[in-house]
Parts: sequence; C-alpha cells; structure tokens
Amino acid sequence: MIKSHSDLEIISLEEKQNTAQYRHRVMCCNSTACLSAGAHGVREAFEASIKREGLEPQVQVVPVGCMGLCSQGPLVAVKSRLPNQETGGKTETLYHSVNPELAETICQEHLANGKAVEAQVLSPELPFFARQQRIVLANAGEINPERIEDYIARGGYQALLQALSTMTPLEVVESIEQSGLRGRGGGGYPTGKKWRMLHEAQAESKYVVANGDEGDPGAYMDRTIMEDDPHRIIEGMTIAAYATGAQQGYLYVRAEYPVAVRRLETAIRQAKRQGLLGNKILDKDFGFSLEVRIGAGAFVCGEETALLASIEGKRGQPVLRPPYPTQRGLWQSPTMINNVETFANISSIIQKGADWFRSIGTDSSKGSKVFALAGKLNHTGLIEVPLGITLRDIVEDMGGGVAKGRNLKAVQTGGPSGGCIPEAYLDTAIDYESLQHLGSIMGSGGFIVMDNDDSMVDIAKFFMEFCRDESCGKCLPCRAGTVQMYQLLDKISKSQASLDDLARLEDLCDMVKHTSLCGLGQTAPNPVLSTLQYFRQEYLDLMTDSPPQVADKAINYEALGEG
Amino acid sequence: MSRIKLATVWLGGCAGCHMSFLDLDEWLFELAKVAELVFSPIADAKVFPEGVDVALVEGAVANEDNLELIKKVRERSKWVISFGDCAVTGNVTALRNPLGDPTPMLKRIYLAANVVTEGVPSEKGIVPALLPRVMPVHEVIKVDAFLTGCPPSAARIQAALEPLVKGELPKLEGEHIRFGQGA
Amino acid sequence: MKRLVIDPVTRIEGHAKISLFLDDAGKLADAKFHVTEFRGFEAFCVGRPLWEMPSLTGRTCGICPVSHVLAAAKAGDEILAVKLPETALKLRRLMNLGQLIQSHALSFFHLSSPDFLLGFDSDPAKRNVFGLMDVEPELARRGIRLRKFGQDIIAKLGGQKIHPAWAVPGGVRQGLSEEHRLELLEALPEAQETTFLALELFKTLLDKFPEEVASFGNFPSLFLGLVTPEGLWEHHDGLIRVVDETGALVADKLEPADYLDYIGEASHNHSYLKSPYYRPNVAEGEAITPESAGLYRVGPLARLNICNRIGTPLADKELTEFRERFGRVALSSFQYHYARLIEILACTEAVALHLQDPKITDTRVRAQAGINVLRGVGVSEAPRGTLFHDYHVDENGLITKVNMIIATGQNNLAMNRTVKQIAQTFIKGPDIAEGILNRIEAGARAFDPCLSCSTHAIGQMPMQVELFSAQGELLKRLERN
Amino acid sequence: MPINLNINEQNLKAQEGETLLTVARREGIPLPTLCFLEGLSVAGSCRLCLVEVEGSSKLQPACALKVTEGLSVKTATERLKRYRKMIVELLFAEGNHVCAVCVSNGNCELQDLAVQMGVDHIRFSYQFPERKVDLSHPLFGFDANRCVLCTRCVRACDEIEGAHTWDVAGRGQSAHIISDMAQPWGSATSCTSCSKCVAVCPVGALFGKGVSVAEMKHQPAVVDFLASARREQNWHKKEEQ
Repeated sequence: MIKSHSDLEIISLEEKQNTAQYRHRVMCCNSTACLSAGAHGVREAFEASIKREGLEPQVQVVPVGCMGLCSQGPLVAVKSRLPNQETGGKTETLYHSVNPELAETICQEHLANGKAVEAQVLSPELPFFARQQRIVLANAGEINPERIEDYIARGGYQALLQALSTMTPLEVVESIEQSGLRGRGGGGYPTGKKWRMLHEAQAESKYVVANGDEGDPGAYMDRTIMEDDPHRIIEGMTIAAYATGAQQGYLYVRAEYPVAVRRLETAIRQAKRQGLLGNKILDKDFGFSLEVRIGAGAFVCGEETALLASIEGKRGQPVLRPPYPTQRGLWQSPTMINNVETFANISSIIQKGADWFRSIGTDSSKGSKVFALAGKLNHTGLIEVPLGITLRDIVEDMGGGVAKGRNLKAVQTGGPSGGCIPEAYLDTAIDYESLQHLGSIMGSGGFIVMDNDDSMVDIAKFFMEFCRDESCGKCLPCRAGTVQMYQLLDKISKSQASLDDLARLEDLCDMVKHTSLCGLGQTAPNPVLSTLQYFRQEYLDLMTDSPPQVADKAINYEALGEG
Repeated sequence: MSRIKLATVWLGGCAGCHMSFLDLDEWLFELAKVAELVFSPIADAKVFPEGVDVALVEGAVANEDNLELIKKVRERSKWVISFGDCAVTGNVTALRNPLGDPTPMLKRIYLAANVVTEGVPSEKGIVPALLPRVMPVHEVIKVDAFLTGCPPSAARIQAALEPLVKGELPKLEGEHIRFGQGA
Repeated sequence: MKRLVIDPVTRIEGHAKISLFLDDAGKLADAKFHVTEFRGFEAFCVGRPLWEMPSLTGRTCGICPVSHVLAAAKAGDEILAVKLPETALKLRRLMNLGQLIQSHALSFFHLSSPDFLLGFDSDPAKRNVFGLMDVEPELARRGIRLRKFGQDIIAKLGGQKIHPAWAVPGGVRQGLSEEHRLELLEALPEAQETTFLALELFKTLLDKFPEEVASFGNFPSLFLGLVTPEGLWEHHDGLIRVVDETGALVADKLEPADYLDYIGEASHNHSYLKSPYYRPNVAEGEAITPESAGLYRVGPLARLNICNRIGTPLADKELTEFRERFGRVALSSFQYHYARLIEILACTEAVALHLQDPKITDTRVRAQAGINVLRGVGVSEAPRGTLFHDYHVDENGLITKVNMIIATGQNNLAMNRTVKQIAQTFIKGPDIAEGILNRIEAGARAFDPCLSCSTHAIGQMPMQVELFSAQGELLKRLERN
Repeated sequence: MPINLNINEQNLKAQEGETLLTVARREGIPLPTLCFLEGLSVAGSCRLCLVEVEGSSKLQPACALKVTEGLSVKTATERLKRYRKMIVELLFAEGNHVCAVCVSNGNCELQDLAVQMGVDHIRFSYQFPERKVDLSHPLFGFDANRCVLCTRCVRACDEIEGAHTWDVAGRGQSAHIISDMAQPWGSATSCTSCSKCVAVCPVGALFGKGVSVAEMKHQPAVVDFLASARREQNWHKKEEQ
C-alpha cells in the first residue's frame, strides 16, 4: 500500500534498478497497428535469438505501446544503458519495418556487438518525431502498460499525491481553470469550468465519467492512451474526483477496444492494491472507486447524455439538455464527463503547474492535441503536437508531404462531424476557433489528407453513410434526414442528380443541422456543407439535365418466360 | 373565348379519380364550355396530342408503358397535374414496393399450381414490363400542381379545375389537400 | 403475316391493346385482346388485417369499388362466422343496387352510347361523352343524372361516392337515415323514367346495326352467375348456376365457396389478365383458347340468360320481350347493352322495395366477433359479373393468402373471341378504316370490361393497333387520329 | 411569481416553471407537436415545436423550454415553417403511410400536420420499408408501417400504467417499437391490456382489433386525465364536476 511520497520513491527506485541491470532494453511496439503488421512475431524472434545468443542477462525485451509512426511499423526501439561508440553515441535507436529476420540481425549486430543496423534506423531528427510535444503520450512506447511500477518509475501518481497532500479541492479546480485546458473530445468546452460546476453542485453522490467511446472512423487517439498508459487516465480521474467531490467514477469504453478494456481493468486492480483507488487513498480521508463500463459500439454513445443512459443500462440515446449532466446526470446525480485525453492531461498540469501548460498553444487553445494522421501522406500515424502548429507543418513537414508526388487537395479534420479544409488555408494555425472558422472542427483529432484523385462528393458520402448508420433514431431530422442526404449524395456521385436534387440536399443540410436533438445530427451535414463551400464545382460537374430514374429500367422478364 | 385543351391520363391506378371526375355530373356541361377534352380514357384519341394546356394524370408510374406515356405527356403539356393519391404518393399502387422486386410476386400469381399457364405474361411490345418500383409521378417528371385524395372528391376536382381553365395554377390548401380523403 | 395492334383500347375501364393478325392476303387470321396492367393485390394484401380488406381491395377498382367492398366484407363474415343483422344485409344489397345502376349507366351513356348515337364511323375526336353532350344534351344530362342516382345511393350509405369505407366483416358501419331514405325515394321516379327512355331508344337502334348484332361476340357459350335458390335473378347472394346456349342447366345450386372445383384459371403470355374457364368442360392438360369449351360469359347478359325470371314486374315485362326477340338465351354480346338497361330497371324496382322496407332504417347493422374460421369466400354479382374474393387468415386475422376471380376476367376468353369475330366480319383487306377498328373496340366495350379490377393482379386497358410482318416484325403502329 | 415574456412580439405573463408550450397553448398561439402529450414526460424528439429564442443561435423545443423572465421567442418564422414542413414530409417518406386504407384516415395527427403545413406532396424519396403487422394481441393491433416513433406508447405504458411493455429497438432508420423482448404483443406477459398505448397513438399504428379503415379514433387525453387525477387525488372527470 502506497501511503506517502517515500512509498512511491521506493517502487520507482526498485523499478529503475531492475532496468539498470540490463545493457539493452528492446522495446517492441505492441499496439494494434504494429501487431497487425506482425509485431508479435518480431517480439518472439527477439526473445528466441537473444536466448540463442546467450544475451538474456544483458537484454530485456519489453512490450510497449504506440510509438506513433504506424505507417512504418512494426517499430522497435533499443535503449542502451550507456552511450556507446558503435551507435554513434546515442542511447536510443529506433528501427522501422522490423520483421523476424531483421530482429535476428539486430540481435546479432546491435545487441551483441553494439553496432546499429543503420539501414533500418529512423532518425530522431525526423520531423515526425522531432516536432511532437508529448504530454498525454509521454509514456506511450516507453512503458509496459500492464505494470504499474513502470508508470510509477516515470513519475506516475506523484501528481495525485501532490494534490491530495498539498492542495484543497478548490485549488485543484482553480489550477485546471488556470491551465486553460479544454475538452479534447471535440467540443472544446473549458475543462476547469466543468470541474467547478461539479465541485459546486450540492448532492449526496456525484460522479466523474471518462468518455472512451471513441467512434470516429479512423480515429485511435483515445484507444492508444487507454491501451498504452491506463494509469495516466486513472490518476487524472482520481484527481478530478478529489477536486469535485465525486465518490464514484466510470470509464466508458467501447466493446471494440478489448485490449483497452483489459489493460484498464488490470490497471484499476493494481491501483486498488496499491491504495491508489478505494477507501482512504494514499492514506488520506478520501475515497474513490472506478469501474469500466463497456459500450456496445454505438457512435451516438459518445454523446454525453446517451453515454450516461448507456451506463445506467438504458438504450443509448441522447436526452434533451438542459438539465445538463453536471446538474442531473447519472441516476439523477451531478455528473461530469471528460474525454480520456482530457483526463490524461491532468497529472502533468498538477505536477508542472498551470503556467507551464498555458505556455503551450495559442491564446484560446492551450496545450497539445493528439491527431491521427491518415490518407495520402508519406508518414501516417499518431502525433501529439502543440496547438498553434499550422496545418501545413503537419502535412508537409511531419507527414512528409503528399505521397507519390501528387498534389494536396484538402485536409479533413474532425471526422464525421468535421469538414474539409482546402489547400489555400493550410497556413492556418490549429486551434478550436480557427478550424471552426474554416467550417470544420477540431473534433477528437481525425486528420485525413486528400489528393487530387479524391472525390469530395465521395468523402461527403462516406461520412454521411457513417452518420446514417450511427443515428440512434430518436429524433426525426437525424433519423430520416441522414437517409435522404445519403441517397442524394449517392445519386450525385453517380451523375444521376439534377440541380433540384442539389438544392434539396442543401435544404436538408440546413434543416438537419438546426433541428437535430444532439450533436450527431447537428454536425452530420458538416462534411457536405464544407465540401460544398470549397468544392461546389465538383458537385456541379456531376449534375445532369435529364436524370435517369432509379427505376428507369424495367425488370427483365427473360428468365420468367417459361412456365 | 377559346377553350383550353384538357387531357386526362390514366397510369397505374384504379380509375377512381376518373370516376370522381365524372361525378362532376352536370358541372361537366359548364366544363365543356371552357375546356375541350383532347385525350382521355373516356375519349377515342390514341395518341397524346401536342399543345395540351392541362393534363390531369391519375395513377402512379408502374410499368414501361406508363413511363413512356408520362414522358410524352410532360413534353406535350403546359401543365401536368398529379391527380389523386396514386399519382401524388404512389398510394395503393405502390403497396407492392415494400415487397421488393416484383418477380416472385409475378411467379406466384401466374405460375400458381392451379393455373393453366404459358408462364409470366411477357410478350414483347404488348405486355409492358413492370418497373422494379412504383413511383409517384413527380419522381419521374416535373409536376406543376398536386391534387390529393383517394379519390379527390368532385368538389375538390372542381376547385382545382376552376383556376386551371382560367389559366391559373390552383392553390389548394386546408382540407382540400388532405391525403387519403376526398373532401 | 401482319399484325395490327389497337393501342390503347379506349372508352373501356382499363388499359388494354388488341392485336389483329392478317395473313399475306390481308385477311384476318387471328385477334387477341391484351390487358397491360398488373397491380399485385393478391401479393400485397398478404400480411394485412382482415378488417382492412374491404377498403383495400375496394381500391382494385374505382369504377365498381362497391363490388369489392361487398365481396371482401362477405368473405370477412365467413371468417368471423357471424350471422348478419337483417338490416345490414338489406343495406348491403341496396348499395350493390346503387353500384349496378351507376356502373351500367356509365357503361351505356358515358362510354358506349357515342357509338350508337353518333355512329361507329363518326369523328373519333367527338365520339365521346362530351360529344354526346354537344349533340344530345338532354339525353346526356339524363344519363349523367341516372349515374348520379346510383352514386348517391352509395354516398348516402357509405359517406362518399367512390371507395366508401362502409361494409365491414360482420355488417356495415352505419345505417340509412330517414332523411336520406326520403331523398332517394324522391329521386327514384326520374331514374326509372330515364331507364325507360334509354330502353326504348336502344330498341329503335337495334335495327340500325344488324351486322354488329350478328358479329359482336355472337357465338354459343356457357353463361354463369348467381341466382336465388328459386332460380330468380340475383345480384348479391344466392347460388351459382351455369347454363348452355339453349338455356339448359349445365350446373345448378353450386356453392360459391367451392368455386375452385368448377372454375380454373389460365394465364397467357400476351396478357396480364388471367382467363378463368369452366373446369368440367376442359380435359386435364388441355390448352385454354378462346375456342375452348370451357369458355363462359358472366355479367348482365349472363344473369338474364341464367335466371328463370327477374322477380319484379317492370323488369320481367322487359325480360319477356327480350326473350321474344332473341330466344331463351341471347347469344350476341351486343345485347349486353340491352341486358344492362333491363338490369337498371330491375335495380330501380329493387331499390324502391328496399327503401319502402320499414326495417331499412334500423340501426342494428353490425355483428361483432373474432376470428372463428380460417378461410372465407365472398361472392357477389358485380356489374360486370360474378366476383369471388377468397381469403385465408391466420388465427389473429392476418391475411395469409388471397385469391380473387374478377368478373371481367371471366369474360376474357369471350372478349378474345369477340374481337376476332368482329375483325373477321368487317376486315376485307389490308386497308382498314378507323370505324372498323372502333367496332372491334366496341366489341370489347359491350362487355364493359373493367380491367382495373380484373387486373387486381392486373389493371387497365386503352387500345392500340400495330402491323407486324409475317416474321412478327413490327411494321407500323396504327393510331387513329 | 408571474414573469414577463414575449412571444411573436406580444408581451405576455406566465408563471415561473411553465414551459413555453403551455404558455403558447393557453394564449392560443399555434405550435405543432407530435411526440408531446400532456400527462407524459417530455421526449423532445419530433422537433416540430422548435422555436427561435432571442439571443441564442440554437432552436429550442417549446415543450421543454422553461420560460424565464425576459424570454423572447418567435414561433412561426419562415425558417421554422420551412423546417416543420420538411419534418412532416420526412415522416411520410420514411414509413408506409397509405392514408386511403389506414384505420385512422381522417383521425390522424400526421395527416392533420400535413394539412397544417401545406404538404400536398412529398419532395423526398419514399423508403418503402418492409414492416409487419402484429395482430397477436386479442384486443389490439400494431402496424409498424404507420409508426412515427413518437414513443408516446412507450411512455404511457411505462409512466402511467407502469408496465413498460413497449420499448424501442434498433437504431437510425431501423429503429422500431417492440413489445417485451421483441416478442409478439400477444405473448408479452408484461402487457396489462389497459389500452393506454392505443389511446395515445397519434396515427394508425396502434388500433383496436376489428376496426376497419377510418374507424379508429384515439383518445390521447386519457393520460392527462390519469396523470392529473393521481396528482390531485381527484378521479372525477372535469365535466362531471
């Protein structure tokens, strides 16, 4: 049971000593992207050849989380105790595209002889890595997420201890307010403001909820945090509970993330055992319990009120607001919901201070944001960058430019609720307001790059299909509107639509946006509206004067002729 | 005063709207003073003529013949009016749509065990093939006004015809537009 | 071989074409009557509640919706296994009489009389009810008012003229008010007067059209329809009787519900309209053609031919005269028109009797019950002939199977044979005058075919003529204006 | 405490805690509704009663909007009318609403809404979904073809009767009403056959068994009576007092 600073220190020291026994620490990416590229076989190959070479006492093989550059996985980092000559004085070497054969070579040359396999080494100078600022992903790829000791060795739970022993709950709330942290789920609502509302709410029971129902197609920021650094979220939530007076918390994770669920559950068990959850946390007069709740994979359950309904065991669909969850949430009690990425920022803010956090980002948007780079880029994967970085920096520098020498056409941000930003606006510095101004949103961090081969109508259609399938069906505009909008987009994409159809589509976008009950419906038209705003001609080019009717062709009787 | 050229067209429907038109009874004499019936199932023209002023179209678009005729009607008429619920909504004629492709239905009806059969009727150029989906008229062509009802009552038809014979599009509202009813 | 298609056949209640096949010498080799609409009622009624069937199947036809409403309600009665309140039965009969009157008036005045009064060869642009209104305004007005009388009976009972939602399994939804009864009684004399006028007019016309009388479907055949247990003319209940061309009973007192035992159905490649036939006259596996011994006719002519007498004095007097003219059984389909007028007269007499019946305004008009039997057959005489609705339901009352045999379908073989007979009579060579084509259409018109309902599976009919080469290639499409 | 508010540039007084819809109805200001029913909880899902609130970019449902001092709203702007008409059209397009052969023809709130909105045809494409009729209950029937998912039946059954026989299954365009665990209504053991769901249905989806076309007349006011009778412990019908 950890009760004090020194207890934490002991664990940390033991862990560091344990690591220091080894000359090399081979960190094999064990995240979903690399696993699907064969990372499991790579790790086995390392273990086998280390055994064969008799290097077991000198080399530790560790499964770690995502290192980011998923397009070049499986990634393996070799960390050495001492800088040695053969690797050019570096203590860390990162290999890309590792396969079992390469693992064997690395073992024989690098681990045994201290000579890096240069051809497969990624430079840490690569802008993809160099320009990142890792706060929430600080431990991803560094620690074994299934060991609390690893987390503690990297300063974990220090912030909780600090908050509990040196700050009043109100001071914690104020610190978060001062930091300028905003909700990372997409809305960008000031986190401190939410915390204060729950803090001030008078009720017998209060709840904090982490939203890990990441549903945007292609997004895996939250999954990565949950899989790679579960304790960071738990620590953030526990601090939040202390600050707001909540006694119970829920981690809402979608069922499609079984690894995240397993690691969070393991982490909760470990934290409980260490007295970091439960009654009398860190021997203080403060208790907090945490449970994982598994969502059945409905996109709409990312919406606050639908998520709460789902936790209560009800049909996951939104309800009218007000009352807001901080007034009446879970089981009618005040409830605060933050995205897991938001919670992952907390421990760093407490440890390093609000001012440190405020120093990162733009006037209105502080800190860093994780983006999932995808689409027609040379380098794709997960990055965490300071807010205020320009779109162009991400695309051209970090992403290595558009693949195959094609021209960039647009960047889609914000997933199904977002929009397409054309090349002309690439110098925009990213923050919540600037993206909104361009007709898109920050969202949860989707970042898809499109080149001239991509059809904007198809993009809009893809996201509309997604929204149609994910509509919960409660309110009519979203339930029926998305169906009609999808059909019109389909008709347009097949050159079967008239200008009347286009006008009808725009009418529907306007109506669905303004009349839908929740965010899903209100933002569903965004991909259409933003592509129409910047790429209207592309739609017009697909128009036809005499649209063929869906049922223009009669059925074929040939097969029916004979009795 | 010259009379307007009036046509009535019957696509996939039950003829109830045409019967309701005949329920105008003696007002038909008034109508005859201002309108000339140039094409109708109750008249003998075989080809839809050019220069029609007003075409009342009963029924939904259900087969190849309907499709061919309605396109001709649109080309040759100044105003096309969807006449009755089948034309406006698909109504009962479109009740087959939720069943999907009509092929199994045709087979069931024409290849039934107790039927002496030559197969599903399909003589080319004679028996028009069904469209996979019955469509209201405005899904196929532009429609200028809508006259709802199953059927629209004679009074409702008269309310629509009165402006039409004067060269104005009708503006029906209130109970005059209720689906499914004729009032 | 050349083929001529009349498309669309006009002034009939439906969508149809007629094909004429001419041999190389230009003489008629064959003729076919095609029905070109399909609607699928038998399919989409499945899964619907029994109680909605009258209104739903009523939509098979806007001309005689009442016939379907009544047949559907009767099938429903069978399934509920209820005995109808006496007044409900009387009211249903009254509505059917209104239906016969309006439909017959429509057929005679609005659709066919332009042929008789303006001439088969007159200007096709004027040969319609509007042309008649121009030339014979008084007669046209009377015809319109006679139809209106029939429609008013329907509206005063069912609330609206077309597609009244009124007859239901177990009875009817509302009775007849005293006020409406009096209004109808008041209108009755004029209706009867118009009927007499039309009858007298038609008798004078008969002599003008000897060739038409001789060729409009003039052939021996069976006739089928309902008669009362005593053998009198019947339009709603009763039992099935079949007679031959001499009037001899071929079958009598057949249970309508057993119709599948004696009526078969054939389907042809050239038409959506199936062809029912009299099963006992056809061998197993035999092809069904217009020459088949299974051909029978239904409708006004059949009803007059099968009954012993009508049972009301004025109509019986007319029937006697009719039989004096044409024998015990009239064979020419041209006389459908005549029969129709006699039936209108019979209907007006029957309407009078009903309206004077003290029980007609009774308000006990509906029996309530649940599903008691899983199949019901409702049979009624529609204006165009005997109508069968056959429903199967599940224990909850959801329709599981529907079969409908519709009056006009039963005349399908006869109509095919009729158009061929007319074509053979009038076509002398490759140059065919418009008036001849009109006569061919008029042959179909005599049956007053209602295709919109006969194509429950199927639908409507206007007429078209196409010329085909011997190889079956389309040479030209004849269009008459 | 009476408060002041402004509806369509008309100054009005109301009680704190009242909803805008209550005030508008009392003042005779027309506002279309479908999912709302006096006596049931507020769903706010049909979106027909949305109004424009001064100082807010978001439209608010009048059924849920609590009036506050100085509230200023517009209930019938051109934009709102346009949206409402589209909503009604979309409702027609998503189900199989064949008014002519519906048990509620002439007694239907959806049909009434179409008349109010001036809907004389549907601009959106009909979906023609394949849906079923459930006649397994001895007294009532449910025709999913006509259901508009207002969930009045669900709420009446849960909140007034306490049986919770009805609920919603599926999502988006596949969302549909089910009884018990998607069993036929007739085998739903929770159903007390109280008929409240039938009474509150705005369309012909729920009906008494044995009614034919145009015969079904619903009695939605029954839940308001029950709710207020329980609240006030007064079971006399108002007109009988």
